[in-house]
Amino acid sequence: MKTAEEIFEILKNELGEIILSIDKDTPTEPIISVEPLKIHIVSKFLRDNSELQFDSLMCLSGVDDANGKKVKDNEGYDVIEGGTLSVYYHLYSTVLKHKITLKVSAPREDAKVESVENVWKCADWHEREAYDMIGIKFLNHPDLRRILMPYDWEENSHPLRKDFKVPEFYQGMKIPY
Amino acid sequence: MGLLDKEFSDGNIVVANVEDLLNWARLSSVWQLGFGLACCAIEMMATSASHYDFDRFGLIPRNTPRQADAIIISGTVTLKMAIRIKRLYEQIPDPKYIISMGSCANSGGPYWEHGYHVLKGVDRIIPVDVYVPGCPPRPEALLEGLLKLQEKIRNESLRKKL
Amino acid sequence: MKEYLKNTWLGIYTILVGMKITFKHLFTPAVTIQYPEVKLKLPERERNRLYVNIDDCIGCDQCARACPVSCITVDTVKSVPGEDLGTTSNGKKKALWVTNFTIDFAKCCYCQLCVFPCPTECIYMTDVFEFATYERKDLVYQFSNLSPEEAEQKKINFANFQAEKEKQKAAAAAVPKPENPSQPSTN
Amino acid sequence: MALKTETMVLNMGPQHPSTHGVLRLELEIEGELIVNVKPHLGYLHRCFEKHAEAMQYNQVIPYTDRMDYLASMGNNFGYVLAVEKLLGIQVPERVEYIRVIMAELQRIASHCVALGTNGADIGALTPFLYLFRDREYILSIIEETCGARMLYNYMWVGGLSHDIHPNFVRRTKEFTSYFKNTIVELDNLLTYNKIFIERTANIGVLPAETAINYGATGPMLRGSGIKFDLRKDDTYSIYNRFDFDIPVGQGLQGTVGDSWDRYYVRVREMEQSLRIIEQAIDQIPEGDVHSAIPKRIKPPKGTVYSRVENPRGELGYFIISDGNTNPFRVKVRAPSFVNLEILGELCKGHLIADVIAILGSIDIVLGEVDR
Repeated sequence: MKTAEEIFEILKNELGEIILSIDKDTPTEPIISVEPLKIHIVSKFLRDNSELQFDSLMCLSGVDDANGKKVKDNEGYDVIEGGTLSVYYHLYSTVLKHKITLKVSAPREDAKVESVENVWKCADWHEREAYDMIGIKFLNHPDLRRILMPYDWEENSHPLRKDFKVPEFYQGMKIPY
Repeated sequence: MGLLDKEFSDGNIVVANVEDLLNWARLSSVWQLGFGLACCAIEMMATSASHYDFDRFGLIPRNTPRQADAIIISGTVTLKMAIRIKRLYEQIPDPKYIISMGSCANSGGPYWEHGYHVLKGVDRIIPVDVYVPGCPPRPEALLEGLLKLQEKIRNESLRKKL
Repeated sequence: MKEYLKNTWLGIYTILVGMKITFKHLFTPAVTIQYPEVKLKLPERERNRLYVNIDDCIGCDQCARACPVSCITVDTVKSVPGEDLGTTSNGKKKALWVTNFTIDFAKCCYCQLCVFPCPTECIYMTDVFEFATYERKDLVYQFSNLSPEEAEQKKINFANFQAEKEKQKAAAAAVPKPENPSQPSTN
Repeated sequence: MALKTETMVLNMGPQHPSTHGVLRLELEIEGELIVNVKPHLGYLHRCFEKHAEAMQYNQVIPYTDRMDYLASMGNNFGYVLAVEKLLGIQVPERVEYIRVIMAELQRIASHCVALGTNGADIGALTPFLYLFRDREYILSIIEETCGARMLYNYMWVGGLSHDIHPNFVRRTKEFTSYFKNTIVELDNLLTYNKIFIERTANIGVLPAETAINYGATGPMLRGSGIKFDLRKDDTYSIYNRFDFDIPVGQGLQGTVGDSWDRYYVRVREMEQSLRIIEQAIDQIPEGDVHSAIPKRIKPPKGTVYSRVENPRGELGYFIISDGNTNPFRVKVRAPSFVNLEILGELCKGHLIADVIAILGSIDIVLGEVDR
């Protein structure tokens, strides 16, 4: 059983630059920020280190931070430019019973995050969902397709982005009420 | 049935319109295509189970559309599913009846406003005969919808579907 | 071979055990409710079709704002002085004509969130659940007791009153005042 | 023996009598043996997360009902706990007790459907009818209190929508004593039925290692012999006050972690739920269930991940608040979504008919898988 600060110290000592910071201001659990393209190294370390043993990934959530600039596109709709998309990893150790939250942020225009599918198998569908809903590309994912939306849904249209625009028609069916 | 009591008064001959007879046969054995979509499907299961038992009305779930007369659209129709529902509907031989069960099937229900993946009412793809309101409708409400459908079939004429 | 026979015997035996249970249930009273003839008594907190007692409605729009589905539409027109709308049963003074109070039961999710904020308790859930229809538009219920013509009349009344007020204001503004000579009233 | 034939692709669902909703499976088969299973989801994707962003905190609750529609109470419970954690509210004792009782009643009702349909898929229709009869009993108890049969919107942030009905305690007691009989009946009728055992024992064996790596939770994980229950291991609400066991799969009829074990764990879990209810029902303290409900829910900036043990496993809510009245992002970690992922692994090498048995024992609710 370790607190988030202790885990952060261990990670910082072992992995150095990859671990960016720890955010202790959140009302519940602290969040450790990690370099997006190195997350698989961190996860493997967290799983295999005998002091940590994070053997289960509780949840993986993609989030549109919507912290960019709001601009009008040529049709007059608000779109967000710049800013980041984030992925939160909630880990739990069934052996040592401690939790930790990791966060990676990638630029909105070209969000690429390394996949952790080969560390925790359950990340597979979670990552597909994050790709489908937010549009984060997971590098080295074996099968990165849409999962909830139809396969032939518009390219680059990711519903949970804050600037998502509902298309008028899908296969001849009117979508808006 | 109302149809037979009148005609039995003298003699053992039942006189009936072909129309009435056909309608009577149709309404007493509305075989439904057994498939559930969402929350309402559980209420549909509850209706078919011991407490409400819709077999009493001749409503028997069939597993293939080719043997069915009716579909109960029990739940949210999403865009992905709408294509399948249309296909299932087309496989049902005529005459076919649709009961739209619950708010979601009626008009998208709670999802009508922000549901980017929800079809706002199943009547956008297939014609609906009876709308059963409720979210989900009580089993009794579904049975009432079924009785309404039977009423509709009873008044049908051979020339055109009402 | 022995295993096979044993399994067969076990299969038959366990089925017989099950049969015994189902046989016992032959003599328990049936639970089926013979629906159209027998109707279950519903508990008093039953949440089914909403009802609006429009006489008590003050047109405050609280229910429409509480609704997660936005299936309630309330349109109101302010009354003009001289019109008496009466009071609600708990003594609140009414000041708005409710020209339109529709609930779309094809969208409603029967969550009861609209019932709690109502200050006059005029919107509540009833135990009526049998209202299946042949047409979807029949599921949109109008609770306002004003006919469309009356509602139109109220709107015109209010517009007239507003115009009258404008005129008076303009007239008041037109009278030159030494301190504040030209301040046209904008509303 | 060395004859290699082409594999065949068989489509199952979305309209299929025993897929538990609108799941589509693409089965790659070699003769009768499954080579590969490819699930296709999204046929019930109802945009919950988008809705949650557009609603106020208390308006999200009716939508949480509609995710796992067999266990609405559990869904409400998880959501309100998460928001309360974010707000830092302490709810009254009475509310805690009623919530626990409701969640446990719901767990029994949910398992009734799970077990009933599991049996019905394999061909035993009678237990389905009996279990639905008893589920109606629970629903009528809950309906008396909160007015709805399935989708309750009962638990609110900081309290409950209604106080319990005066009859509630009496009827719940009646139910607990009555339902024990049903469990015995179910055991005789289905659990130890030789045919049922033949269909489920040694089918779809899930080893403990794989289960954890895949993130399986709930009866799925416990069926594999791991004693892990959030009510005990990461306790929330007032579950630490009650005395109950965590049933695990022991491989009584086959290997540990097979379909029968998962079924068996559910049956035994119903007994434990009854135990919790029996302990809690007598201790409900007096009090007001509305006193802690905030007038306006406006949590501070921050994130929260809160999880509860739903009938299907760990239901987690990840809520990001940006200090507004609407949540900024709500992500649901649905147990069925994660549990279903293992299906491909479990089905490999089994017969086509076993897919149904395995799917029934995973007990998915598509509303939750697709949200």
